[in-house]
Amino acid sequence: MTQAEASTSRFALSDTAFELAPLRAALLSAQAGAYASFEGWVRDHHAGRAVLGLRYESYAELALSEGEKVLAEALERFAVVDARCVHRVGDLAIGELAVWVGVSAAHRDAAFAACRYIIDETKARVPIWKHERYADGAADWLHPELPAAG
Amino acid sequence: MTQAEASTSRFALSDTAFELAPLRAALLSAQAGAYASFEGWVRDHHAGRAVLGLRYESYAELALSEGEKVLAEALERFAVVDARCVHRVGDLAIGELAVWVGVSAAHRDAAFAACRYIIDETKARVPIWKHERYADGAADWLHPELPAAG
Amino acid sequence: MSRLTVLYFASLRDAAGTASESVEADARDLRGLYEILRERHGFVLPVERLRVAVDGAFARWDEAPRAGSEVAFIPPVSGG
Amino acid sequence: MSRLTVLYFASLRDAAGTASESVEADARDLRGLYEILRERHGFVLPVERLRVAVDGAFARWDEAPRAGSEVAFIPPVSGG
Repeated sequence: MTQAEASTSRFALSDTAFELAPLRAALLSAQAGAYASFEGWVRDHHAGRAVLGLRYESYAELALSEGEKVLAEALERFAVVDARCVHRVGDLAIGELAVWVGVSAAHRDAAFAACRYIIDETKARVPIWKHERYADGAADWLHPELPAAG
Repeated sequence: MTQAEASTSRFALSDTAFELAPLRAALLSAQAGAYASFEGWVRDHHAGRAVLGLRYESYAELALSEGEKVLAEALERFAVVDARCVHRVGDLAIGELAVWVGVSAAHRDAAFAACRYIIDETKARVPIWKHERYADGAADWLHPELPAAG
Repeated sequence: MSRLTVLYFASLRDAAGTASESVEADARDLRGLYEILRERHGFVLPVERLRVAVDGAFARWDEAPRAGSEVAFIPPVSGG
Repeated sequence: MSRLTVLYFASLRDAAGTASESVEADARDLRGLYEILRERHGFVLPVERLRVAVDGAFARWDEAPRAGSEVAFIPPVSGG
């Protein structure tokens, strides 16, 4: 993700670790009294199995357009000032940041609701897949029957 | 707020601007897959009036104990890993950070719910008062009939 | 009669012109103490909109004032 | 018969052993195309659990395969 891409789109994919401070700063606004954010971190366990690390793969073209759609829907449904989402792709270690959502709004109801909407819809619709490596030597693509609870 | 205070208590008051990165970093955990945070920023308007800036005053002794109680309740009610809250006191300009809440959890339901609980209860119960200065020259303490919507 | 310290915050402090004062509390309970001080300082807020704390912990309005204690009247809060 | 490109992701790519291939699509619709490729590569996922995209946009399973288009079969996603 380059700075230019970040400034022209609300949803981005990043194949390297990214800084949160500039993403948050881009949402600062004198009209906004509330800011809600969500981060997904790589956990050391999943469904009872010890996880060593994971890889995210995306269908980038469709992920970017579907992600933008999710953000546009959030801006339309909730009284927010602005919102952004960045999702990592590639190899991630335990504890690494996998996804970040930030929303600014006049009031906290809208900030929380939009933030929740964006992470829920991103997990449910945006073509990104998680490949987990387990401590027992196995590795698997996650293709949940229903959107993941994490 | 000193580092020592921050590490031994979950709720803190700060009479100067504070850095978010170390607060967030203190909540990082290999067991946590979700992190929700909320920030309150000083808005340029309130109830239709232009706001120039504000001051937060607290009854520090009671604010700290009541704030800790709110955080302890959140940890008991929701399946979270850890949670923190820092509230500014003193003079703040438009756009400045007034309050920060951070919550880490295995799953996002608990992270969002606990984050919301902490900011709602803090606004409703912790003895901190906002004094707003308006563009029309007036200034007022806010003593809401009901907890503020912001 | 018991001498105690009263703390004022926010609009109560502005109205009282002081953040704290030492008072002779000749009231049966904390509610009565507030009514006396409300009349003295012209506080606008009725007791129903306040909470009361004694020595740094929330207390009940029907508690008797204790000599040497620190009583705080807590106007509706507006943090966040 | 129309020649088009098929993209595979995640477990479908592992099963197919390739991220994309050029195929002769002699199927009436995209559902039929998937069933042919499922049999060829031994895909485990039934069509009901997939979505389909054509040229970078979600499409309907009853659309006819278009020559020169890029068709992607989207397994259940697991981002976040």
